[in-house]
Amino acid sequence: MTAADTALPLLEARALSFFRQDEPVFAPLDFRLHAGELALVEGDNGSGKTTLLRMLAGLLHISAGELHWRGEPMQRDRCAGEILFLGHQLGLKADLSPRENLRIAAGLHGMREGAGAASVLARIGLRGYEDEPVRRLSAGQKKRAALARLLLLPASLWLLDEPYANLDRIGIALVNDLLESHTDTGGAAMVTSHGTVSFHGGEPRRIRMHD
Amino acid sequence: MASWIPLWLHKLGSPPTFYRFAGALQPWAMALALLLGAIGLYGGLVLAPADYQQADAYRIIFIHVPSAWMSMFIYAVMGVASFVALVWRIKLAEVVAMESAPIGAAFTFITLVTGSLWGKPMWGTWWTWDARLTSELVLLFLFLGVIGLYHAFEDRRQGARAAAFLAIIGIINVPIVHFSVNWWNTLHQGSTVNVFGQSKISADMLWPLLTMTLATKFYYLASLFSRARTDLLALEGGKDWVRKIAEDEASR
Amino acid sequence: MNALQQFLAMGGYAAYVWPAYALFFAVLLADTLAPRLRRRRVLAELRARLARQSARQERKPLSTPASP
Amino acid sequence: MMNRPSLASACAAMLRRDLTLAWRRRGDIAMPVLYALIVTMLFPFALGPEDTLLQRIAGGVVLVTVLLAMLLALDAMFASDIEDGSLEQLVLAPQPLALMLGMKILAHWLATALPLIVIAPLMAAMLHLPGVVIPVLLLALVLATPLLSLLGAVLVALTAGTRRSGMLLALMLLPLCVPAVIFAAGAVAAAQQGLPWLAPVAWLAAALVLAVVLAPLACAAALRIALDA
Repeated sequence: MTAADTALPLLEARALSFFRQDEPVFAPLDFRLHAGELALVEGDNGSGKTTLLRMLAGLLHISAGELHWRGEPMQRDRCAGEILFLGHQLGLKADLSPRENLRIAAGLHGMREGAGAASVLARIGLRGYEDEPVRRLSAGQKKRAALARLLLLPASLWLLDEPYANLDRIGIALVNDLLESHTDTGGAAMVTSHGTVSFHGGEPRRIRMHD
Repeated sequence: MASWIPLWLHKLGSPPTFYRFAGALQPWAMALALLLGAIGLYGGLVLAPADYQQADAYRIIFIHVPSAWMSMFIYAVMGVASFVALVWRIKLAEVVAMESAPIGAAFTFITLVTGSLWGKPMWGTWWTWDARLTSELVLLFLFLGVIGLYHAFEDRRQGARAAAFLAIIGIINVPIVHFSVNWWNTLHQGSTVNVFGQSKISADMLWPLLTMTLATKFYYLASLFSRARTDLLALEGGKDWVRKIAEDEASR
Repeated sequence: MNALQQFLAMGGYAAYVWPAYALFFAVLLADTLAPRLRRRRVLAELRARLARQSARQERKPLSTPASP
Repeated sequence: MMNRPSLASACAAMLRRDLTLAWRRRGDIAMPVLYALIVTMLFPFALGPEDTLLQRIAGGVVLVTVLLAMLLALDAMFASDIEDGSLEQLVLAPQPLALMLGMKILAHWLATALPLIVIAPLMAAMLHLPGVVIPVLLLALVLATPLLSLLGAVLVALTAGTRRSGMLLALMLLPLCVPAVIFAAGAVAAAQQGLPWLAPVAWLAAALVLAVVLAPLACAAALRIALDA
C-alpha cells in the first residue's frame, strides 16, 4: 500500500461499460487512477480503447457502471477544463497556423494568449513553422501541433488516444518527456497504444481491454 | 432512474414484457378496430341520410375527419414518447415514438388526399392555402422528416434520439404555422374558403363519425403494437429472449 | 339491385367518395402488412446470425488448444 | 473559477476563429451570393419581362432565393469541425457550449447571410421592386435571416452524425421556415400595397428573440446527441 492508494483517486471506474446497438463494446472495467499516475490502455484493434477514452472525456454516454471524479460522480461541469482529450482527429483547423490554433485553444479555456505559444511551439519542435497553415505540415508535425495544447493548457488528466502514431523516434521521446513531467507535477494520464512503448519514468499502470 | 415513475410502467418498459403484453393485446385491438369500423361505415354509408347541402359527397367525412384527428393525436403521442425517450433514455419510448411516425404519416396522407377529393366537388378546388390544410401538409413533412432522420443514422438508438428531438421541435412549430397562415389569409383576402361552414351535425351522422374515430384509435393501437414488437426484435437481436423467439418460430 | 346501384352511385359523387375510401383502406392495409413482412425478415436475419455463431463456436475448440 | 472576462474572451476567440476561417476561404462566401443572383436572373426569363408581374413577385422571389442560398451554405456549418475533431474540443472546453455555438451561428450569419442582404437591393432592382419598399425588404431580411440561421443550426446539428444530410436538411428545414417566409414576405407585400407593415415585422422580431434564446441551447443538445456514438 503506497500513499497514492489511500488518497482519493482522480478517476475511478466501477464496472464501467459501453453498449453499441446493445452489444457491449468491452467487458466491464474497474480501475483507479491517482494523481501522478500513468495508465497505459492496451488492447487489440476494435477492443474499445478509443471508445473508453471518449467515454472518460465525457463525449459518450456511460451505458452501465459508474465513473467517479475525485470521489464524486462524474459530471460535465465538475471536471470541465481539468481534462484534456487528444483523439484520432487532432482538432486542428487546417486553414489556420499552429499559433492560431493554440490561440483558439487558449481562448476556449479562458486563458489570455501570451508569449506562451511561441515557446511551447519551440519546445514541441515546430520552431519556424509557427505561422505555416496546418494544411501544409506533415502528419508528424500536425501531431506535434496538437500535442502543443497539452503544454499550454493546465489540466490534471490527459486522455491521449494513440499519441505515438505518425511520430518519429525523437517525437516519441518527446511524448514520453511530456508524460513524465506531467506525472511528476501531479498530473495523471491515460494513453492508448497498440504498439509496445518504453517509458523512462517507471513502469506504467496497465489497463487491459477485453472483448 | 427517477423513482416517481410508477413501478408497473417501469416493468412494462422492459422489452420482453412489453413484447408479450403487446402480442396479447394486438389481436383484440385489431378485432375491435375492424368491428367498430364495420359498424361505423355501415352507419355512415348506409343508414345516415344524405346531407341537404352536400348530398352524398359529405360521406367522405367518416374517414377524413377521424384521420385528421388521428394525425394530430399520433403526433402528440410521438411528442410525449420523444420527450420521455430523451429525458429518461427509455428504449420503449424511443420505439413507440419512432414506430408511431409511419402510422401518423399514413393518416396525414389519407387526410390530405381525402380532403382534396372532398374539396373538389364541394368548393370546386383540389387545394387551397388555408391554415388547416397548410398545417396538415407541414405535419406530413414533419412526419417524413422524423422518419428520414431516424433512418439516416447508422446507430438506431442515436437516430431515434435525434429524430425525437426533431419531433419536439415540430410540436412547437405546428401551432406557429397555423397562426401564421391564418394571418396570411387575412392579408390575402379573397382566397379563403370556408372549409367547415356549418358545424351543426345531426345525430344520424354523428354516431358513425364517433364510432369511426374509435375504430381508428384501436387501429393505431394494433398497428403500433405490431410495429413495436417487430422493432424490439430488431433492436434486441443479441438478447436471449429474442433468440428464443427466433428458434421457436423456426421450429414451428 | 336498383338499391345497390343507387348506393354505388353515391348521388353522383361516386368518383370522389369511392376513391377516398379505396385510398383509406389501401394505405391502412399497407401499413398493416409492412411490419409483418419486416418481422419475417428480421427473424430470418437473426436465425442466420445465430447459425453463424454456433458454427463458429463448434470450430473454436479446434483452433485454440485447451489452456489451463 | 471561470469568471466573466474569461467567458468574454472565449466568445471573442470563437467568433474570431470562425470569421478568420471564413476569410481564408473567401471563395466559399461568394458562392451563395452568385447563386442568388443567377436564380433571380432566371425569373424574368421564365415569366417574361412585364414590369407589373415582376413587381408583384419581387419581394417573395428575393426572400425565397435568399432562403435557398442560405440552405446551400448551411450544410457546411459543422461539417469541417466534425471532420477534423475541433467540435470535440469545443464540446470539451470549459465554456457553456450553447454560448459558443451561438458565436458560431453569429459568425456563420455574418459570413453567409450578410453578403446576401447586401446584394438584396440589387436582386430587388433586377425585378423592378419599387425603391420605397426596399428598406422594408432589408428590415425583413435582417430579421428573417438570423431566424433561419438559428433554426438551421439546430437541424444541421441533428444531422451532424449522419452521412447523407443535404436533402434531408431541406426536408426538415423548409417546412419549419413557413412562418418566417410568411411574415417577411407579408411585410414586403403590405409595404408595397401601402398598408401598415409593422405587425409582421414585430412578429418576426418576437420570433427572433425567442430563437436567439432557445436555438443555441437546442443546438448544443442536438450536437451532444450527434457526437454520442
